[in-house]
Amino acid sequence: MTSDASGAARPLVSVRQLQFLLLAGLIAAWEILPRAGLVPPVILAPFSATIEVGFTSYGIFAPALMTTLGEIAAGLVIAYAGGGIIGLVLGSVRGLRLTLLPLLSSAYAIPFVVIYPILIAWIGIGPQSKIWFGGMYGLFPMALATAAGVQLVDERLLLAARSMGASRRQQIFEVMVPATLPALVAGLRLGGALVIIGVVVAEMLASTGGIGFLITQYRTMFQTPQVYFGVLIVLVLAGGLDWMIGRLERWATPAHRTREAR
Amino acid sequence: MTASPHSWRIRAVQFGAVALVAALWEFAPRLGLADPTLLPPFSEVLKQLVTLLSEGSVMKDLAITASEVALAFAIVAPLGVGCGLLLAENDYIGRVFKPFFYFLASVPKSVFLPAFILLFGIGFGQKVAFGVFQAIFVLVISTVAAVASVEPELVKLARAYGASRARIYAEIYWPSMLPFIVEGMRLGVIFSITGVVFAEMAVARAGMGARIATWGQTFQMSDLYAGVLLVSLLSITVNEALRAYERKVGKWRG
Amino acid sequence: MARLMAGKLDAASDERGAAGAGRAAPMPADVAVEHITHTYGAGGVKALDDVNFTVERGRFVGLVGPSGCGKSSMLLMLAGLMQPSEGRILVEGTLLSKPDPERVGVVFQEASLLPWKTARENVEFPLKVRGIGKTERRARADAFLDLVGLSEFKDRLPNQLSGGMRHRVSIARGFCQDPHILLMDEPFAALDEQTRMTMGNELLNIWEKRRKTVIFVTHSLTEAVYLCDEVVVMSHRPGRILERIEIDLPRPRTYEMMATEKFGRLRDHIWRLIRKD
Amino acid sequence: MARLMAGKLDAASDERGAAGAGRAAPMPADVAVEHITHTYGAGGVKALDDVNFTVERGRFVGLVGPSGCGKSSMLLMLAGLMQPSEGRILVEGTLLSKPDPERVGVVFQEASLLPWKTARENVEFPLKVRGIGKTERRARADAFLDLVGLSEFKDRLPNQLSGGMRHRVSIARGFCQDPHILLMDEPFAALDEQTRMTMGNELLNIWEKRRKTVIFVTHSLTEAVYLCDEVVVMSHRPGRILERIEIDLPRPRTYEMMATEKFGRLRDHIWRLIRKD
Amino acid sequence: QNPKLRVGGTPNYGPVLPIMAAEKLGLFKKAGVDVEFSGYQGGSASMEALAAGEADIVNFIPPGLALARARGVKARIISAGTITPRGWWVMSREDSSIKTIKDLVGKKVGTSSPGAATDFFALWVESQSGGTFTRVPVGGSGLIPNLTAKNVDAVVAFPPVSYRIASSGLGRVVVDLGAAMKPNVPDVWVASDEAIAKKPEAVKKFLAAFFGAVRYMQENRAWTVKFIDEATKFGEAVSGEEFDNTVKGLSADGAFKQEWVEESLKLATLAGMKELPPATSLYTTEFVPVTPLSP
Ligand SMILES: Nc1ncnc2c1ncn2[C@@H]1O[C@H](COP(=O)(O)OP(=O)(O)OP(=O)(O)O)[C@@H](O)[C@H]1O
Ligand SMILES: Nc1ncnc2c1ncn2[C@@H]1O[C@H](COP(=O)(O)OP(=O)(O)OP(=O)(O)O)[C@@H](O)[C@H]1O
Ligand SMILES: [Mg+2]
Ligand SMILES: [Mg+2]
Repeated sequence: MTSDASGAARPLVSVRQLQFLLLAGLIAAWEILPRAGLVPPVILAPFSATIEVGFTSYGIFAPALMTTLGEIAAGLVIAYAGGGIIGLVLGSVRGLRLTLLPLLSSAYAIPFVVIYPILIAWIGIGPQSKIWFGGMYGLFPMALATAAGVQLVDERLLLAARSMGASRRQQIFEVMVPATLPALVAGLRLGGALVIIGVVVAEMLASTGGIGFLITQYRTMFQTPQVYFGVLIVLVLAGGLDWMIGRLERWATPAHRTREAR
Repeated sequence: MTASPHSWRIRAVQFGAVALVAALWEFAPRLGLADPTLLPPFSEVLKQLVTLLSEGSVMKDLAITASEVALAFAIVAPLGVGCGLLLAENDYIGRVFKPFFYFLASVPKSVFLPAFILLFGIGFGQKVAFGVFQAIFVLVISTVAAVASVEPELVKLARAYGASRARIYAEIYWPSMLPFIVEGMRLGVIFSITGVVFAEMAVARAGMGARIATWGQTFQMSDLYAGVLLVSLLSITVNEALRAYERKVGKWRG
Repeated sequence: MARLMAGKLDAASDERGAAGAGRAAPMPADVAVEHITHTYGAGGVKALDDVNFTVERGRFVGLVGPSGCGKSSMLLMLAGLMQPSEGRILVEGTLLSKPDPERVGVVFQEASLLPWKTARENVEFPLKVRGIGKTERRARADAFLDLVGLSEFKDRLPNQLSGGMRHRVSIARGFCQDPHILLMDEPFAALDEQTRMTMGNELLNIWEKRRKTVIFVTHSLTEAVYLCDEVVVMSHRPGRILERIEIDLPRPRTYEMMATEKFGRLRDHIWRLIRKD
Repeated sequence: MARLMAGKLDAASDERGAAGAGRAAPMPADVAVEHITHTYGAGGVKALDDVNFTVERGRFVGLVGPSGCGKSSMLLMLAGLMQPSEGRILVEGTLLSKPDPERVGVVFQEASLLPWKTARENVEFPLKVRGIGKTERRARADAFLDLVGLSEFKDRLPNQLSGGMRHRVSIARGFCQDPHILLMDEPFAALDEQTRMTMGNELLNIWEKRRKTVIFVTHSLTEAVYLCDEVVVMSHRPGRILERIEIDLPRPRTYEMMATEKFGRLRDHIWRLIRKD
Repeated sequence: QNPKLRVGGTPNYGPVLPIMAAEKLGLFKKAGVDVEFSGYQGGSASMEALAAGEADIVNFIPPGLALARARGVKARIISAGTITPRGWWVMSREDSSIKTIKDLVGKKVGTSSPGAATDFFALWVESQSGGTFTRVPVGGSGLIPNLTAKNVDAVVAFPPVSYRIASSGLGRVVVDLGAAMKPNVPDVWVASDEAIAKKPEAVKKFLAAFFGAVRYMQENRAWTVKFIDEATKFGEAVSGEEFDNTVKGLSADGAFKQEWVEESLKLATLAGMKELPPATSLYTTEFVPVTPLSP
């Protein structure tokens, strides 16, 4: 399958060009739709107004960004470390996989975000509640993706490693992690995305600071350009995280999985 | 591997774990470990749940939410997997669009609710559309990862037998990707439910989300927990169905 | 058992068999390999170097050579699964740009079974792909599973089979595909001598009855001489053709022939060719 | 090349070799298999049925039998990778409940290489697991890769190697692991006759120099007789032991011995045992 | 075929309840208008729907409307809902040392979300307290939990949450905004300019039915308490409070004065809004006073 793709004729526009065009189109639509009155300005603010607000409200957004960034960073640690370990262990130990994994994913099915304002009665309204909420929101997908990936590991390779005396740790890092890399990366992506969402939504629902707080505040006050500037910041955060994951992915992808090898 | 002799033990352990949580929930407020006004004992919530179930109007709301979720999932499952396949298989399209998907995945979808109201109104369609929007990213990311784990040797084999693209997807990709896709779908269901409920909470004429929002606002805790429990049961049911399917089809993994 | 099966297998129609009747008359080239050179990756290993040979319709041709000399690569190209860096391959007179399973079938060096399918489903797979109905393909798969001695293991998954059993499933699958030209990459390497002999004879059987062209990679020179009309000997990497040796032993072949001087001479000749290289 | 290597390989210390000096005196049982019966899954296939045998320290023992008779299963249990349904296995006098790579090493029937590691990294792996430093393990891995004729392919990934090459990497890895008891499951099946001979001699070399106990599964009876002190012949599934045949040919073995009458007689005896079964 | 109106408000919020009562009393049918009610979680959500053309009339607060109009939402006040924020109380825990407005200085006061009505009132209270305090948005459903869990020292509660807190002994009133504030219109009925222009008759019929229900409710305590209890399941006590405070305080004919609107708009100034539109641009008196329809 992959081999015919490489044989295809060179596309008319390069990937970068097309991405640029799309982005330009998107921004143009973003600018024109509200300006032309096709979309009410309380629903979508023109792009230029959004950017302008970003510059003028720099002093408000910068500290909020720092708050949010810190919360996300801490949330990522919880999600990645906790989720990765839980996923690897639950995925590789059959008994646990059969008993606990279903419970774990069922637990995730409870829409905690719906009762978040009540949850914070217990975990408090400070940054720690955002960190925990975001962390747990991202932990589950990370764990589930990792556990699913572990099932894709070739049993024979684990057998070979065990016969050579690989410890549990070595089995994980030498066999399971490389073998489950696509799954792990997906876990990092999903988990990371949900940590960001968890933190920002938590801020939106109940907090005194952070990008999410600003988004809600500006939204209830109909200051749409500010709302979209907040969204833009979240997009940039997401982009940054994705860039890092991409780097990590390229660095860690075993050569046999690269396109050329196929 | 099949209905193994261990399965009853697994069930027992799971049942035990659930019972433990229920017991904790029951006794924490009763023993003063948790504030009973914030966390009514489990039995009270259960009682409330039974009351709700006997109320026609709540059942109607539940039915509405369930049908919104069902439709959203019926749309998003093939759509998400299809997009994921396209992104993973077509190098060009993948390189162009993957970043867009990856970025949008991390944006809290609720900020787009007004746009959804503009595009789809405030009725059934908007809930479905928002449910789709919430879930599609998870599915796409899972599918892209699942494709990466398909054994190229087996694809080569199928090609040697002249298998069409569709056939290769059905016979090689699907079984290989299954644990991953099913995991993605499970998350997908959960996110469509969250999406639908969230959209209903913001604005609705009916639906469990609207109920839950009102119960929350007016501090009707037993109703609120019962409602959340009801929605959770809905998604756990779908979850278990998917899991059963995966177990059945994925037996070969042992 | 083999005799019993042969009847069943005949049931499936075969125009080719009917058409090419006499074996004696020289047949048109079924496979023509012209100036094939193949290098893996940019500036990577040169696996094959200007390889040329033709295989006439209905011939049983062996391909032998040291490990890593490019035999499997050659088969991949013959099956249309890989394009050569240089040169071209004609199959039945036409250029092969993609796999054509009705004409060319492969039994891969590794059993390559689909782990989620039972032995039977694996054997059925090429037929399923071709859109053949459930009952017919099941009947054919079962016949060939019998042939390779796995009737008891039809419903087992590959990971519940032994190494040799997996390869036998793969052989059955190749037979079941029933192409004009069958490419086999060390199909019997994982089998004990007894099973290997039986399988070899079954293969000859199918080949004779259904007038197939077979290209057969093997490491066993005895097997090569016993089975083939001609043995192509390849050199060390990058693979070139050292010699094509006509095996002019009468058909049908018998075990007793192995003890003949001629057999020994042919075997020895190939052995020396490879050793010298 | 082999001679050259032997020196290097000796460099690694080996108490066992120093301890067990004379080969003539009967050695204590290194491996004792007692009443092993194994059934896969509940009510599934019975793979082995009351198997008993012992292997003395330093012996080279062959294990032959029809495809699917339980040879690989036996090796898995000897390596502590699978627990038998009934019976017990003693290795160097103690019960083996989990893999002990210093004592028992396995070369699997399938090459089982880690696809993301180069040939060298794969060979190094057992040493890495044991915590041996980078330079030392690299030197040892390189020596063994030379030995199997893959010095040019050290930095290749498994999917860039031919089938036979992959198996050679796997053999090198087994050698590199350097256990007291080496279990080998058809290690040479994917190799051409020439390479197979060389590898066989290298194996004998290592075995003699470093006083290993080897249990060697093969389908080639010639190979079995050529290499082994004793051949254990197993029956059709469920595997039972048909006979244990002492190969009382002198050491070192030479190619010429293959032509002797005694060699032929031994080979024939085994062949008949298997055929009859 | 009756004209259709899409009406929105927060479900179970006292001033919105007459819509359900009118439905129950068959007043909309009698007036000849089809009313389709949607529940919104907050005022601004309903305003967004109005801007998107998905709602015709919503219940909202004047300062919010001022902000929305400044952002181009074409909508106007058509009638008053309540005069002075009755039932809007700043409350602290029963055992708390906070007893007067002055005690709030330096404390944490919970509101539902930034920019919501609770937030505006908190700002007003802060301006009267002689000092400053921290406003903490905890979500509408988080007001009681966070007060109980001591995450905040006081909350700005709206009816009927305020009655629930009081009747269940979870807290007591520190400031009764209904008594403390000058007359203003804490909630009003807002219609889109389009609805005003294109279906004034329907709007009129809606208001007639709505205020008919208000009058009927105000005159029939027993019926109303039972009705509230059935609709909201708050229990007799809270429903009674709801009647005595909220329902009794509802405007009987929707009429309002410009000063009241201006008084409300001051809240927007407190929130930092600089260029307020003149109060006159925010309303139309075309529909008031309403002649209520009797069931
Ligand atoms: N994981 C498994 N589950 C169920 N049955 C199995 C499993 N592994 C092996 N078997 C069965 O056990 C028997 C012995 O298998 P084993 O792999 O030990 O044979 P073998 O002697 O190594 O054969 P070969 O020479 O073909 O490799 C076979 O009949 C096989 O079907
Ligand atoms: N995907 C690949 N990428 C790079 N090199 C490859 C690849 N596949 C094979 N090679 C190289 O091409 C040469 C020929 O390989 P091939 O598999 O055709 O050998 P072979 O004759 O089948 O050997 P064997 O008998 O060991 O199976 C080898 O040197 C191998 O290293
Ligand atoms: Mg090969
Ligand atoms: Mg085996």
